[in-house]
Amino acid sequence: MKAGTALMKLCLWTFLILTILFIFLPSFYLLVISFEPSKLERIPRNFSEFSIKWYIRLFQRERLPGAIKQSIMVGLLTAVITSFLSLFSGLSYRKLRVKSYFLGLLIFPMFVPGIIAALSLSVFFKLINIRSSIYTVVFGHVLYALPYATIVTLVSFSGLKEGVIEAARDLGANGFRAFKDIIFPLTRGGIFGGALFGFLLSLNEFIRAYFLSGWQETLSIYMFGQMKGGADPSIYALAGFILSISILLVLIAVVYFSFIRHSSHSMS
Amino acid sequence: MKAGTALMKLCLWTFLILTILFIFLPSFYLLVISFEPSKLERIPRNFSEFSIKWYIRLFQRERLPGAIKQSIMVGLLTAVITSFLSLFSGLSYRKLRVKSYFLGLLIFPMFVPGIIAALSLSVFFKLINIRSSIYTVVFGHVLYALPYATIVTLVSFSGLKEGVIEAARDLGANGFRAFKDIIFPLTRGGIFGGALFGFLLSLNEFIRAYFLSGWQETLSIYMFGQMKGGADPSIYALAGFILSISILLVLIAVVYFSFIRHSSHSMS
Amino acid sequence: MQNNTQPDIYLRNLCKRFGDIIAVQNLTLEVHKGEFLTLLGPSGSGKTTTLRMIGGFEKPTEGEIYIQGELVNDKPPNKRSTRTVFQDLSLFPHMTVGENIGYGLLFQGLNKNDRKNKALKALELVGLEGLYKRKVTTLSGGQKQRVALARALVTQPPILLLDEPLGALDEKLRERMQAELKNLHQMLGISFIAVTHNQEEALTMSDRIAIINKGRLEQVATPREIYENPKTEFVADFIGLANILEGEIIEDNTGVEKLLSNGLEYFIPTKDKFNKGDNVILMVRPERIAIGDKVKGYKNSFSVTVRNILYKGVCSEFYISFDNDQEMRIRVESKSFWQDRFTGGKITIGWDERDTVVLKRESK
Amino acid sequence: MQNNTQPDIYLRNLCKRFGDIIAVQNLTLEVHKGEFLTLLGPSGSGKTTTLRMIGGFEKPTEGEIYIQGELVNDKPPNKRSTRTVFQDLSLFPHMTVGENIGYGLLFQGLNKNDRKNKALKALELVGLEGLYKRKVTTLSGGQKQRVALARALVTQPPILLLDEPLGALDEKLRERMQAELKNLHQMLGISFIAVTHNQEEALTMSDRIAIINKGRLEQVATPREIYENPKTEFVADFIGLANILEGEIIEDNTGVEKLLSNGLEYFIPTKDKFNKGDNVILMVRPERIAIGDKVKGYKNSFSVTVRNILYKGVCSEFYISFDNDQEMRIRVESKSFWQDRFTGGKITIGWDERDTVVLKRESK
Repeated sequence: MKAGTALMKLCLWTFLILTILFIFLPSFYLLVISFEPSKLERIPRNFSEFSIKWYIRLFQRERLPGAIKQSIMVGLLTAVITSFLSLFSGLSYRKLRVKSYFLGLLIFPMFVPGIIAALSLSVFFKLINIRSSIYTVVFGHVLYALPYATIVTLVSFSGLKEGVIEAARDLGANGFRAFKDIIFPLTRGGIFGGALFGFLLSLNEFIRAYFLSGWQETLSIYMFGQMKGGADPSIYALAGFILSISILLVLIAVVYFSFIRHSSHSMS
Repeated sequence: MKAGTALMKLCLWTFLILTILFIFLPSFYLLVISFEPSKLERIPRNFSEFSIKWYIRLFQRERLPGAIKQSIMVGLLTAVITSFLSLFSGLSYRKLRVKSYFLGLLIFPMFVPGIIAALSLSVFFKLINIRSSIYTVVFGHVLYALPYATIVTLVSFSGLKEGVIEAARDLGANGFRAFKDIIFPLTRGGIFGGALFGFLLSLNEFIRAYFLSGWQETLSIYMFGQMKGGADPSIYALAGFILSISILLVLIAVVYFSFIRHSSHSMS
Repeated sequence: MQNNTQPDIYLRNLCKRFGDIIAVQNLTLEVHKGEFLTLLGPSGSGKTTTLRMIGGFEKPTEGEIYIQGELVNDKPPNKRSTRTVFQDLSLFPHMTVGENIGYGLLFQGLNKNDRKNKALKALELVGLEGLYKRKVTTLSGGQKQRVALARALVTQPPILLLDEPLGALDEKLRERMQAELKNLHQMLGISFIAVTHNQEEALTMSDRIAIINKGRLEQVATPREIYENPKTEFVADFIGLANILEGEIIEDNTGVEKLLSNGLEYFIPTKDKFNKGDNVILMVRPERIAIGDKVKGYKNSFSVTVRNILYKGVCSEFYISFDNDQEMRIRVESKSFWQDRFTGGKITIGWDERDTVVLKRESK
Repeated sequence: MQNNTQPDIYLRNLCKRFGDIIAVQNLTLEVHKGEFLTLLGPSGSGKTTTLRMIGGFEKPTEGEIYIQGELVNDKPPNKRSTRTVFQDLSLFPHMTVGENIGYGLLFQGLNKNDRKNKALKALELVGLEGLYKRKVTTLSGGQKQRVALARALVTQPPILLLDEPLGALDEKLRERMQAELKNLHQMLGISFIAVTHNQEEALTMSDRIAIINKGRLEQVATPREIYENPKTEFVADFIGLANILEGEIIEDNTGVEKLLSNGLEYFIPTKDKFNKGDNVILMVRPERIAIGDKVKGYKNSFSVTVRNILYKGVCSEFYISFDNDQEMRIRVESKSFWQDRFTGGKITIGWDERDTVVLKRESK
């Protein structure tokens, strides 16, 4: 029996470590390769083979800064709009009786393939005579990010006890003050988390941007173009650069959420 | 004061309805247009203008059935592998102390742009000499779907009380029996939910499939090719077809989850 | 309309339904100025719903709520002159003790200094000097309880509502807080309306107790009246321990009154007016039954068998049975009796017929 | 090694630390065969941790656990001959009543028919005939409680562990279940080890009580012994109500013994051997203090002021103060006294010096 439990533990841990390797190995290999893409066929043997020339070349490109700027613009707009909408969804959800149907309506876009979403939006925009621009991309991205942001927001709202709102009302606060003083401060984590999701999902999205952007190039579109051409190895440097930023953001998010978790723990 | 509350309620409901319109209008317009794409410039006026000829033409295509078959194969494999991995993650998570770091590691792929993930995997496969096939696509899709599936699984595990497992052990069950008799039946909803996520995310994914599939065409790749060419209006029929399936799946998911919610409610 | 006899709270034919479920039914109740009234009942009896309707957190389905003479059915909580101490306290977890207590003062048009001074005084009132800047999340259960009290009291409400105010505290602390609450009530002179399912708490703290069962008001009276003269079978059984016999009146009120139950005859007080043949219940408290020598002089006196004796510290509880198998519990000082000496044996018990309550049987 | 005097459970120098927190400290305790032993202590005292170590859900940091003579430190719960009734019951929500009860029988090599018969018998034992096929989620609190009991008992364990078994029930139901548990224990003749924070429950149900405070064993004895002869100040104060005076012995044990506290002299029982000048505490229970005429003959007799009287139904509680401002509580029959007659006035109180407990002062 003891041997059985130990075996099961071993199994679990092996799976866990393999899973984590499986998640990280390709990314880290790419990071390594980005310093010397010419050595693609084998693992670099020592540091002298590393080179940062591809990184330097990267930032001498003409179209790249524009694409990065577009992506950030679209990402920020998406984040702001998404977090507002998901906040309102969170507020409505509290009052609603048919919660699971409402949730079903809200998460519907998660189940629509990106290409179909892109197609239906571009057709729709044509119908109401709106020309492609970064704003149509933002529209597409909000539609894409909203379910995820809403779920994050709803999770933080689920930790909000009706009692504290009633207490505020009891002490003389009207609906708005109760929101400002109590609801918002206590769900801030989820609302900002939703915004972060919006930003990241927008930044990483390709297919909707591709069909909705018109002539405006986002980072994803730029990279897609570069990779299809298969021309310049500085694409690896760009990938390594973005990967580093992703890792940094995840670290920040983990620390932030473990802080939230911690402080909400000490609440109960 | 009463007027203020009423105003706020009105605001909330307006936002809610607008949000839901915003989510559904484009999709439904696409569904309508799919019956008569030649009328793209305006809303169909009456049913006589509708036509299903594009739907019929759709299934006379040569490459389409193959692409659908590939997509379903990839989706099913992804679903099975993803739900197994996320089940193990869920089991390990229970035992872990550094929960938020573990979670951070697991959801890392959510923050990696699809293009970068595709690039790093294709480079990685080249390194270990694996040729592109639907299995490399499955690998990429598991990596993509795992964070989402894991979150769904963890949510269902969070409803699992340590006490019932201890009770089973106390009554004579070893670790495996406790899993089989207690843990699995009580988290089944989340595990199947994770599988559903894996399947849907895989079905809808384009960019990883594009770079990892070699000569095997999935539905997304087929559609991307068709749309870029801009040739045949039966693409709208295909989109309408897929959209109908998505709506159906969402309905099933909502009913299923509201059932789970209901039965778990009556538990407490 | 303002006069001294006007009740602070007047509930008239109050009803509350949630869908098919009737939570409160036709409840009429007055709370006098400065009174400590407790709503007491089993869980699910509608007592909390009633308190929440007074506070403004639930809307009555029917009936009216008057607070200090004013109809408030449609007023939100922030427009009522009640303050609530919630069952789970509902402190604001993101604020300090001072911010929690000061929150209600924000809506009274005071400047920052006045607010702080008032909050400090309220802290002193509940015995928490020096905790003004502490995070509420770092307080102990008893301290949180006091902060919730201070937060409600600092705004000087004429009526304080308390929803199971001591439910979360452990035995020793609860008892201390009971005394403190009662003192606070006497000091402030405002009306307290509390909800509890704990009878001892209700008996100890209240001026009057309203017993609620299945959404209906069973009796409202002083603790002594409730305990010694319950008006319904439910009240008799719910409050304290009660030995209840069912029987029939066998002598009418012309002479001595007697009750026949399952073959045995019991004397009952003549003040109760029943007629021969009435179906009644007789209630006698375990602590009013004497045993051994003390029985002398009581008309009700029986020889019974001791089934079991439970030692309870303060007292011992005898489980006895009559010759007709009717069972009773008796409480006696634990000092003078010993388990092994009595169990299984015969003893004499008895009680003064004036210590019994006789009620008409309720049709079930 | 199997013999009649071997304890069912033997804990030797048991310690449990969670990181820096010491939950259980050097605890040594024997549970006799067939005994009902209750671990009683305030929340956080380590009583539940101790029970969980016996059940196999926590590993001791130090010390040994013997169950029926066998060292079980490293055995998982399913290899121990204990069964547990959990605080939150932990019924399997996806199973019927019958499946819940039959679950433990799956591991005893019985066929389907035997399992069903045993489960049905266990249901009968706890008075739930006919609920075999019900979903456990549809049961009331008391029924769930009984199913949890039946599930643990059906496997006929020699030792039953109960973690706050009645914590979730309301007052009336809890009292009934206390009696039922005690009956069940007597009927089955197996060892029961219960954890509770409710003193009345412990006094009523247990053969012996182990008082635990801050992870240490304070005293283990019969309920009567614990209540009437507490061995430490903590036990005296924790169990029941206690009036505690601090003072100094002023006559040594050659003649009559006296204690001086804050200017007043009190007689103490001569059986306690203290020396002149010892710092001691004196404890007297509120219900052992007499008032009025009944004081006659007691050496300890004082004129005191009544500060407050609380009506508690069963009794009335007098808050009194001595001339030196020392305060005490007294419990008297509520029948004979009236709030308005006494409050603020002087009365005479007194007690038999044999009703006091004198303990050496603990250095704090």
